[in-house]
Amino acid sequence: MNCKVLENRTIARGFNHLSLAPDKPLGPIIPGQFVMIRVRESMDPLLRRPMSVAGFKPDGSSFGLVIQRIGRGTEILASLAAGDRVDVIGPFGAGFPEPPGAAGELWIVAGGSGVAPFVGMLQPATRPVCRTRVFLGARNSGFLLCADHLSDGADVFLTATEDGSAGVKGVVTDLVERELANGYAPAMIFACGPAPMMRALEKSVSGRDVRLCVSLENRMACGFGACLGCVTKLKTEQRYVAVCRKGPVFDASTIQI
Amino acid sequence: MNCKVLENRTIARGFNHLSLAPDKPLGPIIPGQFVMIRVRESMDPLLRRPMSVAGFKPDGSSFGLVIQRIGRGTEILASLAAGDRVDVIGPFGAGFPEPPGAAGELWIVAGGSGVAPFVGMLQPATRPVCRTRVFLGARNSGFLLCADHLSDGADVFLTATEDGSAGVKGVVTDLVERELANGYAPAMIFACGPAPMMRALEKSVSGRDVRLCVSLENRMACGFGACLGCVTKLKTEQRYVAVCRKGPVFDASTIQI
Amino acid sequence: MSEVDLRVNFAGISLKNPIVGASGTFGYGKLYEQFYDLSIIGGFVTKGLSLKPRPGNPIPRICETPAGMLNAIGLQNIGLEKFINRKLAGLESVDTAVIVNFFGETVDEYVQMAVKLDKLDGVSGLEINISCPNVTKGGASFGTDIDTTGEVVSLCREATSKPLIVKLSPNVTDITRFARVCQDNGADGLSVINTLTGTAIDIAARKPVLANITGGLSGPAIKPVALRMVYECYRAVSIPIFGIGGISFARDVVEFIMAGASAVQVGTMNFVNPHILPELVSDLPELLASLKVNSVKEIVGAAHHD
Amino acid sequence: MSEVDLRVNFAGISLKNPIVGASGTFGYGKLYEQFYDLSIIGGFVTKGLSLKPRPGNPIPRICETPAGMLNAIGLQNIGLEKFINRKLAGLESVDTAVIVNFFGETVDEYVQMAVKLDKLDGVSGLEINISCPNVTKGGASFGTDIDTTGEVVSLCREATSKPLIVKLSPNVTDITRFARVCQDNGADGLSVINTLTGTAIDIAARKPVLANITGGLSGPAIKPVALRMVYECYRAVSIPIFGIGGISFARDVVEFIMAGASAVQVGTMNFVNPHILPELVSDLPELLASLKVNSVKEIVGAAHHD
Ligand SMILES: Cc1cc2nc3c(=O)[nH]c(=O)nc-3n(C[C@H](O)[C@H](O)[C@H](O)COP(=O)(O)OP(=O)(O)OC[C@H]3O[C@@H](n4cnc5c(N)ncnc54)[C@H](O)[C@@H]3O)c2cc1C
Ligand SMILES: Cc1cc2nc3c(=O)[nH]c(=O)nc-3n(C[C@H](O)[C@H](O)[C@H](O)COP(=O)(O)OP(=O)(O)OC[C@H]3O[C@@H](n4cnc5c(N)ncnc54)[C@H](O)[C@@H]3O)c2cc1C
Ligand SMILES: Cc1cc2nc3c(=O)[nH]c(=O)nc-3n(C[C@H](O)[C@H](O)[C@H](O)COP(=O)(O)O)c2cc1C
Ligand SMILES: Cc1cc2nc3c(=O)[nH]c(=O)nc-3n(C[C@H](O)[C@H](O)[C@H](O)COP(=O)(O)O)c2cc1C
Ligand code: FES
Ligand code: FES
Repeated sequence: MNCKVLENRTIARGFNHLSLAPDKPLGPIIPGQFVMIRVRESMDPLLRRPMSVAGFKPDGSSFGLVIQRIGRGTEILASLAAGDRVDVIGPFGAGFPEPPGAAGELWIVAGGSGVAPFVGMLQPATRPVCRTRVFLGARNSGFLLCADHLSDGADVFLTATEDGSAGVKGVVTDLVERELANGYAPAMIFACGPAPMMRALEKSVSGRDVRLCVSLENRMACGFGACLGCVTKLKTEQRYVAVCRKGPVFDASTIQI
Repeated sequence: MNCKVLENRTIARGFNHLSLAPDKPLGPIIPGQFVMIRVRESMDPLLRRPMSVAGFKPDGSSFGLVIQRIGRGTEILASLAAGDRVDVIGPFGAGFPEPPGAAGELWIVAGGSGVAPFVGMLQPATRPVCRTRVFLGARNSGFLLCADHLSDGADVFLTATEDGSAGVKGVVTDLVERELANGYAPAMIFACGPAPMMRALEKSVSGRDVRLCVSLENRMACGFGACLGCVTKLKTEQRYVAVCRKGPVFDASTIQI
Repeated sequence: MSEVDLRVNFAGISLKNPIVGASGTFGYGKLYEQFYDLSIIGGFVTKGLSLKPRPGNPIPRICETPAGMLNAIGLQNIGLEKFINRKLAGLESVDTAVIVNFFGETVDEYVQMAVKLDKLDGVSGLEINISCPNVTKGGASFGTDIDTTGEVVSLCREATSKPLIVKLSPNVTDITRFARVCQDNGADGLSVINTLTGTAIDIAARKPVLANITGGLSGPAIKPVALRMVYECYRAVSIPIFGIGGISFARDVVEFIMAGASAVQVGTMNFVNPHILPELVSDLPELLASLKVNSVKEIVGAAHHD
Repeated sequence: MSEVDLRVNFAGISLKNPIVGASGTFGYGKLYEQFYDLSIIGGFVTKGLSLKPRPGNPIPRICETPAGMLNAIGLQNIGLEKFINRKLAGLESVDTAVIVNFFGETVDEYVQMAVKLDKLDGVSGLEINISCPNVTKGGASFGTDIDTTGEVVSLCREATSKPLIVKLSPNVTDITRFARVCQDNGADGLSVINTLTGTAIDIAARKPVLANITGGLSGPAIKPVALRMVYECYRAVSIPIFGIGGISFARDVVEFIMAGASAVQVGTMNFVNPHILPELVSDLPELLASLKVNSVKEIVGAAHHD
């Protein structure tokens, strides 16, 4: 799928937001799905990079990406200019499950580029019918990515920064702990962010009647189930499953985070 | 040496003229010298591409290249836009020898991208003191590259095209044969172009008292004498010499073309 | 252009064209139906199968390298039984050659596999993977021991009348010795090459990137080595050869065929471009026509005639 | 940062840092003085020298490949005598280790070379290249025959008291056998690896691109294989190892050192970036400091401790 870069904005130090227009409109996207982007037409870097879809036009005419520059591939992608073309395949993966019905409450916990899947989820056209409480964490106020976007779509919007420059001082999982201690009881928690954040959440919900769904970022070669490189271990059986096909979102009770 | 692309013009189908400004001015350039350009910062394509310097500002603040798009590296180079940066090393090689003194006559024979070294040679600042007769050949009138430039610098300017759409119909070496037959006697001939052209010239001058100097385009890995990949065989001894260091211009009598 | 004849008879397997998906990069086939109709391609080789399902190695299993990648999947597969029941049936309607890649941990397991595979109608040919650890010989690879290679091939030969292809390891001093032993013991064809053993170090963690320490190097980086080995094997044996290693463009396919391959398998590049096989099938006739070639057959080994 | 200790004592050769130019990519050294002061780098290895000058192979000798290149220079060199008279003298003022790479066509030629080189003051160490054709054994490479390797090393050992390094061929099934034989026969160090044998086909001409048919693959493409072999050799022997193969960045240097190299040699990337050696020398301290490493010595083989 050939895409044209519509816009490339720096949204924080080391983070870019890319808007892409595919030549043929994308089919329906489930938040949590991702695309595989070819860095450039060269054998080095060779492999595509996986990136969550961060918001999309309901008609499939354009979609967004939030890119954290951590290495060579993401540096090159973040240097694309409006008008450049990139080769994208997908969307792949199962995405997040159905949110709770109108009676339940959904909590969304995001850190770093982990905001990406929720940008789409909280768009007017796709917003869950249930009450949503969004927890966004970052180093400082400058790194609360897509905050406007997420707060527009959320019923309750809470932030935590490590230096206290915005919201509560501390890590986002402390905020989750606090809200749980305050007696709020979500039906589901959707989380995307660094592994330590996910593990802290798993601990917080243990023993509670809440379904925690986490989005994993394993190394991927193909993104569509062919290489078996991206697997994660099931908790229940001695067996690996492909994150790109069965995930990237998993019920935290089924896999080893 | 980091260079900024000042301009990229298509000068014929499959041929581009690039103007480059090095960050630090180049030292003096001898026509026939070449640079080695890194296609891009990637391991694929890996090696630099050799390109003759096609004209230069006497102060070293900019220089030109005539690029024929024949493969992946030249395609990428020909797609550079004004403002882009490229990594260049050089100039390398010995270049063309001193042209004849005022009493002699210099013939210049060029085909295809072989015009490049002569663009610089015939600039007002570097033009030889002797009389120059320039022979330029191409498929048709659309491929007579840098013709204005060369004719401005030449005393006599002759062209040959295979379809007769400009100048004489035929190949450029026929024109050289004709002028020799007409009794014109150059002291030296400088030639750059496809191997068959060079070999035809060698035949034309054999038995005559004229020094033929040809510029070779051997495959090169380094461009500065380290790899010994670019060698050509001496006619006289059973020995190979590095084209990038001893050439790329050779007295045709010393090497096997 | 439409006149270029792409058909190949590979050791008794009819391929409508020489473009085949390589083992371990093509799952059990179906996966690629989301991208194209499988009947476009010459065929594919299944992920390496064993008697029992295998969980494979811990992660990290993959690592990008310059123009290549390392993998240490550890031969994860669903096992022969599930393959027959769940995958093979679904391929019946597909008009393409299905080659089953298989391995054992002992010589006996290889033979048991060959016996069972021999009976399967939907299977066009068998590819023996000898680049895997031999448990009875302390984990050294079958594919680097010449005697075990001969033994495995000859016993599998007795166990099946299907076309039998042996996939050779490139991690040997002289691949032609292995090629000859396979031919002498009844192999119908060779697959050249499997991955080169390599590693990468995680400098922050001060340990190898891959949980398995080493992995198999594949992709464009290995193409020159693969081409050399195909070239050497072509001179050493008369059975047909699948050329494998880093194939990315139609011109790579032609390089392998001229070096001596009768057909090719494409692995890693399926990950980079899942449409690559149909693209090669459609680019090949034009390229061959421009080289004044009328059929694939006529240029097999063309680089050897001087 | 300036506190990071880059010094290495490599088999008795003092290197002020572990960054050394590899044989065949560094001429006889002087060539790089147009780019930088040679005393910045740890040292360099000369183009492979023989008793008599050698013309080398016909062209084409080189060919680009994905993230690598093939070369079949054919050991063109000016011969030992011209090296001594014309090159070595000019290096006297340069404060860097000069290692001479040499080879013979017979075992006896190796020994004669070692005897002559032993006497030269400006030479810090000798590197035996065994990846070259053995004329008495029908042209097969010395470096793939374990007995000849042992013989060459032991006879050269008797002929010189200078540090003796053996450069191993990667085109073998088990490189550790060769590493051990070299150590057992008195080698002071190893260079791992030389080039992998490969080829490329000119599809228009229907023949190999290189006049020599095959060539040596070098560059980033081979890095994973080279790292694996260094890793294996480190476990097999106790003499120091030069890590060689595709080094392009300071992090590659650290990968090789952690895999078991005491120092590294950089080859092909000198062609792509003639300033690469000084750049590595200046990037390395910063990278090591960021990894909380105080000296090169302390991380040699670090990837093996678990
Ligand atoms: C399903 C999924 C969704 C993702 N969504 C996003 C997103 O929306 N925004 C974002 O910034 N990042 C996202 N990532 C992570 C992103 O893919 C990596 O940061 C990126 O591949 C790093 O490439 P690089 O070349 O810059 O780094 P390098 O370290 O040079 O990459 C080398 C190799 O390692 C792989 N790799 C390195 N880091 C990671 C990582 N953290 N996760 C997976 N593979 C890695 C690369 O893909 C490549 O193959 C996602 C990953 C997955 C699996
Ligand atoms: C001293 C010298 C001066 C040159 N000056 C010019 C010039 O002014 N304008 C111009 O258009 N071309 C010039 N060339 C030729 C130019 O270098 C090649 O056309 C170019 O390298 C091809 O690169 P590619 O990636 O497009 O082709 P590919 O075929 O993809 O290149 C593959 C490899 O082969 C080498 N190669 C391929 N063709 C040639 C060739 N004809 N000569 C040398 N190496 C080749 C490439 O450098 C590369 O290493 C010159 C060559 C030399 C040696
Ligand atoms: C992820 C991965 C898994 C592989 N699994 C197998 C396998 O199960 N059996 C096998 O014989 N080869 C396997 N291979 C090797 C490929 O079939 C092929 O021989 C090799 O990758 C070289 O081809 P390429 O460079 O086109 O990838 C695997 C390769 C990769 C990259
Ligand atoms: C053009 C060229 C010539 C070489 N000549 C020699 C040689 O004469 N002797 C030798 O031992 N190795 C020689 N080598 C091998 C290199 O020293 C080195 O081992 C190999 O290239 C791998 O390192 P690299 O990937 O950094 O290039 C040569 C390599 C190249 C590319
Ligand atoms: S990334 Fe290849 S199977 Fe998941
Ligand atoms: S190009 Fe390397 S020696 Fe001439």
